[in-house]
Amino acid sequence: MTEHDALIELRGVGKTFTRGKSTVTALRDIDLDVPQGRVSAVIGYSGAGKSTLVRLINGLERPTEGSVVVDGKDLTSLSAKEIREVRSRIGMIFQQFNLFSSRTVFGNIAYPLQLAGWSKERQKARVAELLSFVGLTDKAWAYPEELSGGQKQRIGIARALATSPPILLADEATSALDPDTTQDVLRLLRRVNEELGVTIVVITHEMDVVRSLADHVAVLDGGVLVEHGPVRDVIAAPSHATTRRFLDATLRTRPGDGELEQLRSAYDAEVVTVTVDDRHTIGGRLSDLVRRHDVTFELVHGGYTAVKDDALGTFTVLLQGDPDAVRRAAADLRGTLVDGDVA
Amino acid sequence: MTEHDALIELRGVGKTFTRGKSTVTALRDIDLDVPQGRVSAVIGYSGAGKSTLVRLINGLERPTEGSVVVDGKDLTSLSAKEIREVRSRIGMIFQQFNLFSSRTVFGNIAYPLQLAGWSKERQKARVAELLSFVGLTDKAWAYPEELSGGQKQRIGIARALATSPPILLADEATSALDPDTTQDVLRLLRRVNEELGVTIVVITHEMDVVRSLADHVAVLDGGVLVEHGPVRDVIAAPSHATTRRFLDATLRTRPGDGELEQLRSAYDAEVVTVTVDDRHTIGGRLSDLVRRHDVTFELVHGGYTAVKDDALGTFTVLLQGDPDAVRRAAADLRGTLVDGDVA
Amino acid sequence: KAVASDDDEGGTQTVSIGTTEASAPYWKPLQDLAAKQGITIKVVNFGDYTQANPALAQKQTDLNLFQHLQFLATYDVEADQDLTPIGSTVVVPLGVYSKKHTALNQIPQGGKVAIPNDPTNQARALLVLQQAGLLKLKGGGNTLSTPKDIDTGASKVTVAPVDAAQTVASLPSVDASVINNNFALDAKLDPKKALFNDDPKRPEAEPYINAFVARAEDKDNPTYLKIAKLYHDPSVITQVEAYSKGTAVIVDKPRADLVKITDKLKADAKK
Amino acid sequence: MISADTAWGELRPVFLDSIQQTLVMVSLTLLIGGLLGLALGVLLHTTRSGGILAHRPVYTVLNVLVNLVRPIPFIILITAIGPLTMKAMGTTIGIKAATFALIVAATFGISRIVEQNLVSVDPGVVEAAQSMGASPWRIIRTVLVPEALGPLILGFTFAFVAVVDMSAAAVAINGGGLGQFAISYGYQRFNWGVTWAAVAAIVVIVQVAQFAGLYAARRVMRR
Amino acid sequence: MISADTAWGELRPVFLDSIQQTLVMVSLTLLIGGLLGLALGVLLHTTRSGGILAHRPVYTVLNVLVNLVRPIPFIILITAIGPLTMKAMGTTIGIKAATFALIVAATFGISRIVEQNLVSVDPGVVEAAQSMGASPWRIIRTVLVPEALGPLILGFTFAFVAVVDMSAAAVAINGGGLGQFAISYGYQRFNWGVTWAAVAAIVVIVQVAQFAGLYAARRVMRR
Ligand SMILES: Nc1ncnc2c1ncn2[C@@H]1O[C@H](COP(=O)(O)OP(=O)(O)OP(=O)(O)O)[C@@H](O)[C@H]1O
Ligand SMILES: Nc1ncnc2c1ncn2[C@@H]1O[C@H](COP(=O)(O)OP(=O)(O)OP(=O)(O)O)[C@@H](O)[C@H]1O
Ligand code: MET
Ligand SMILES: [Mg+2]
Ligand SMILES: [Mg+2]
Repeated sequence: MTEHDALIELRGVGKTFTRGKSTVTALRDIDLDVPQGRVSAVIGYSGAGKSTLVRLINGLERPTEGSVVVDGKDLTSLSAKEIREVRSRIGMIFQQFNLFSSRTVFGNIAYPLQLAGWSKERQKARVAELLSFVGLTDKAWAYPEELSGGQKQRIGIARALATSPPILLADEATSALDPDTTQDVLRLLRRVNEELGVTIVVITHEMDVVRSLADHVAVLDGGVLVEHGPVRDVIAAPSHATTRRFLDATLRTRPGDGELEQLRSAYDAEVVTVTVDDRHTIGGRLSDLVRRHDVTFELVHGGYTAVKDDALGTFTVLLQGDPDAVRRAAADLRGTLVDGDVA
Repeated sequence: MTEHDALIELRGVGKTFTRGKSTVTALRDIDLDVPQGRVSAVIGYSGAGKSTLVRLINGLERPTEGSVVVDGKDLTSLSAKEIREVRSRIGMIFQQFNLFSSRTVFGNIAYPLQLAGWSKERQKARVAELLSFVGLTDKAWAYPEELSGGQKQRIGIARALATSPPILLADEATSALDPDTTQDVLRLLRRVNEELGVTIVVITHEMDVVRSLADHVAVLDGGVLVEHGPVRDVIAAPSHATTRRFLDATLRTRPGDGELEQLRSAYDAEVVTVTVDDRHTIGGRLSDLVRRHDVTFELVHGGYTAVKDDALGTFTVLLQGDPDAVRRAAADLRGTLVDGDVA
Repeated sequence: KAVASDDDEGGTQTVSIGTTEASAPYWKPLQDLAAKQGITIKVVNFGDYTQANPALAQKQTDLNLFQHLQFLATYDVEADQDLTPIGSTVVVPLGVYSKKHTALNQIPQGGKVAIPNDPTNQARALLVLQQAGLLKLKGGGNTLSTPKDIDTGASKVTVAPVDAAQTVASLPSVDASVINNNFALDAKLDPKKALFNDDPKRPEAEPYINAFVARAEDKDNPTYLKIAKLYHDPSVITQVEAYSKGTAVIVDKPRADLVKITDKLKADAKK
Repeated sequence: MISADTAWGELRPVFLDSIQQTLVMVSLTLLIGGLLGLALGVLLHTTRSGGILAHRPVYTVLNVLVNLVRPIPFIILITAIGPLTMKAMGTTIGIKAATFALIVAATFGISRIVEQNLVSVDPGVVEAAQSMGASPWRIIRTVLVPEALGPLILGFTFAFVAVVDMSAAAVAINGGGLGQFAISYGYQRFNWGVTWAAVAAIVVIVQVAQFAGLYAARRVMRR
Repeated sequence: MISADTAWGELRPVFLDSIQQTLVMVSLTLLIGGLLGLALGVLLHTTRSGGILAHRPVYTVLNVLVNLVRPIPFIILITAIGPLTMKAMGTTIGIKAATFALIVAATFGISRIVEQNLVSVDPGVVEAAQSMGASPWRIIRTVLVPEALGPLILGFTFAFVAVVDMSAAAVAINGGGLGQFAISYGYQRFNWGVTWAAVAAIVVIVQVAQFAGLYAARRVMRR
């Protein structure tokens, strides 16, 4: 993908960690553009290099190969002062939170504001606002070790958002959160993206996060960028095996092979898995089939999944009845619905 | 719930943290039995007291009220030596991993084996086995700070399982893991539960984990135990508002109020949300409706969710056609399916 | 077995002697002479004046040679011991030196003078300064005076007690220092350029006679007495004089006299 | 314990003066030497490779300098820096000179204590500050030092005692204080009553300091 | 530098002996005092409230004891523990007695350094070990000390230098070593050539130790 308005550009980036004689290559020849004002998600298995990737973007790690360009500036060639300048415009939510243990919750969130030279009053107001947003107003004077895992993570989020930085890097920002709070955080991230035009890079292993938040998604596998594109496209038609396994495991849209076998033998029926989006409907089609072909159907797997602003459905349908009718009905179903596919 | 074979019993347990004049009550009057050989899940919002609860079970925290009985022994009345005895039979996966930074991955996993006095050879073999299970054989000689978040978590899991303790406490054991690895871990936990009869308490905010692993679920809300029972029952008929919100947010089985309004006005149709389990089918019912009442239906929300060994479905159905027919069809649908409910 | 006198199989005897100036040149001839008589002298060096007497009292050394009778008397009284002199050696003068002034009268009113801080040398230094007319001690002072006894109203200078060795190093900071002979020599100060010296030949110098000291029960030990005598062999005395640049006054008094002086000093100290 | 012939009545004002002198000497040393030592320790920590101000030449020079000065026996150090003391304080003897020497010694000693304590700060929080664009100086002031404050306080408490101990050696240059009192009036006169009175006073001061230090450290670390 | 009249030729064997004595004295002190100090420091850390061996009376006694002994000026300590030294070593002078006194002083000093360094161990890993049923002694040996090893090594390196410095004060009891050499042959005789030769030897020893310490600490902490 090449876009004209890429805010972050990685060109041939590689990162190898060395200790003594042993080396670990965390990233290999990554070319990636992060478009301005969009939410880009990075997914991949544990150890794929996701955290390393975002750490390169704010210069916490230096690439061993290639260049990282943020906002037109090549990080590897900047002076310490210039790097700080760039960093002050990048908020980062750390996977391990990295809260200051010597500061209260208030002090943690106020820290970036102090760096930015905000007045005491403005700091107070802003921290109060953020605390109320993450639901921890009553913890303002607690210290990090007095917080639960999810509370710590929320403080990390509030701290990263404090100065409303134009770029936000979120490394597994909702991993320790319950679903409700996750939704709140995702809504907030969406809002800052839409209202303030903040460019967001989220690392996540939760497809929910990708679906409800991201415009683009990049898939890392063993340090290599194996797939990259708009979320809808990637979800609807994953091109790489890893992406597919990843999606299947998360969305569980298609029954596994074992399950299919079981269904076929149990019901002696035609099994069709169809994917529908908002331009296609499944109910109308099924109603039709029932009327026109005199078959009975059963829904045995799947359902709707929300994808950012709309929904994507995958259903596995059993068709039963007269074999001929079933064959015709199946063909019909495949013909009318998007991505009809015999599972 | 009262069971005869409760391995862990909490009776009137309360826990209040005090610092100076400020106090935080993390748990309040908890009565809970954890049945032997089963998987019990604890869910609840961030800060609900889940971690505190399991920390009470292995005596890392002392209750400020009530008693914690493990295996017939009241922890609060045991000598230090006896507590150690109990603890050596409880494996714990920590939310923040708590890996020994001075030990390699190998050393971390071998630690409990050393405590248990295993021979060097047996240690080696066991660690190798665990490492291969968590997919980190090549990281045996790495130190924790060289690991990714998910890798750390997997080491924490391997360490807790090392001695095959009869009780396992897992505090958000898969929060940092990608879906594939999560599945592997869940499968493993299930195996140790089924094959070795290990009693497991999992804390999680991922309903997937509850569904695929747990027999019982306890719901904590603001330090209070608000619901407790077999997973199927709780999921199918959550009695407490928090449980419901929790389930909705995770499973997203029911459309939100806004969404419902939108559907109603957009389609001018009857909206019915039904829940089905393996004793009831939806396809056959819908086929029937179409034939008998001459209505068209549309599936607009929901789908199937796997629950441990079977599936539970929730579907939101729009019914369109002649008003009378629709009314009758809706009544029909509600009558035949479990938990039919007008949303 | 490093210390204590042992009669070896071969009939030789080892005598350990505590001192604070092990590197002084007279030890060599003394050891040589003793060796000829079958005595091995082992020199045990102490970094400050305070430890040598306790070591002797605890039988960790057999003799010591570093102190004058005044120091000995004070120790015996304060520590309730009965160490005793068995042979005299020298009296060395205590001098007033300066880097800023070349005559006593140049020392300004309110000037500052560094003096040794160990009690006996300190008292002696005060007496020297009194003799030099730089200060006045209440009641005339004695061998146990301390800076508290200075009649400040009637004195020209104030004193700063420092480590005996530091009296030299302090010269740039003060108008004058009262410096022990051995430190002055080590520091290459010319004793002849001293602004003032107390006179070792005056009877008032008696307390400052240096002596070999032994435990009371050893006061008649022939070997020890032999060593004390060997000190006055010309080969040793030559080195003593050379070391002191001729300022040391050799003293060879009978033991009874030394004991008498010491006893008197002890009686004074007890008051 | 105090022997009858010791004019304790006479010694008392000296004793009280000594206490005051010790307090002044030690406080000044800890204040100035503490700040300089903190600065030097922070530099040692931050300029070494991997530090936020990584700079090999500066690190090497500082490291060697500290190693050069620290092992010099205090009594020799006092004399060796005499000319410097003269310039700075106008004298090489007395409490002013002693304090100067103590400050020099404390600076170098404390720098190592500081270095030792900064090492245990979680690198993650330093990264967090860096990621927000904090300057190294800012990080030192607002992250490194506060995060290590607990151990640092214990370290300074340790240094307090070491300085008290060292100040005793300042007796050589008429440094004053309880050390001098103990040695001049006690030790050198074999008067154990006086010696122990002085030591007791020192112990009380140290107990108070240690108690305050532990208390502060626990407050700061909340454990 | 060495003045013409100093018989350097004569001094050389003394100098070499002194180096050896210093090495022996310091190594023994660090070994024995180090172990005892480690034990005492661990006890201070673990017996205080909240520690894994929390025990108020023991803690209070140890804490006060350390505060009692540490501030005693070394020269006075040497004399004060004379009877003990006599019992243990059969003498109160010479290198053996000096080493004994150094060990006593080092034990108490090091205990505070150890305490200070253990404080920064993440309580989470201690809990992890506890949750596996590890005994306190086991936790000390396999968790507390290893987790704090980096700072501990730096702490012991610090103590090394402090001991070298302290050993100079042992000159008062004919303690031997480079300190005595520097003071008796150099400082007290105003022979700066000898003084600096001794100091240079000390500095070399310290540089080597510090280098080794830093290297080991970095190896252990991998940063
Ligand atoms: N040591 C402590 N001191 C004070 N308050 C504490 C302490 N530990 C926990 N708490 C508080 O107790 C409550 C429960 O914490 P707990 O860690 O049990 O939550 P949790 O359910 O595990 O949450 P999460 O899902 O976010 O991990 C929280 O409000 C937390 O702030
Ligand atoms: N400092 C380091 N030294 C050596 N290897 C490292 C270091 N940091 C990361 N790695 C390795 O680099 C690889 C990528 O790590 P990274 O943290 O980027 O993974 P990740 O995709 O974020 O995984 P997770 O989802 O588990 O957090 C891993 O194999 C990890 O072990
Ligand atoms: N040799 C010294 C002197 O006579 C002895 C002082 S008393 C220990 O000055
Ligand atoms: Mg990561
Ligand atoms: Mg928790």
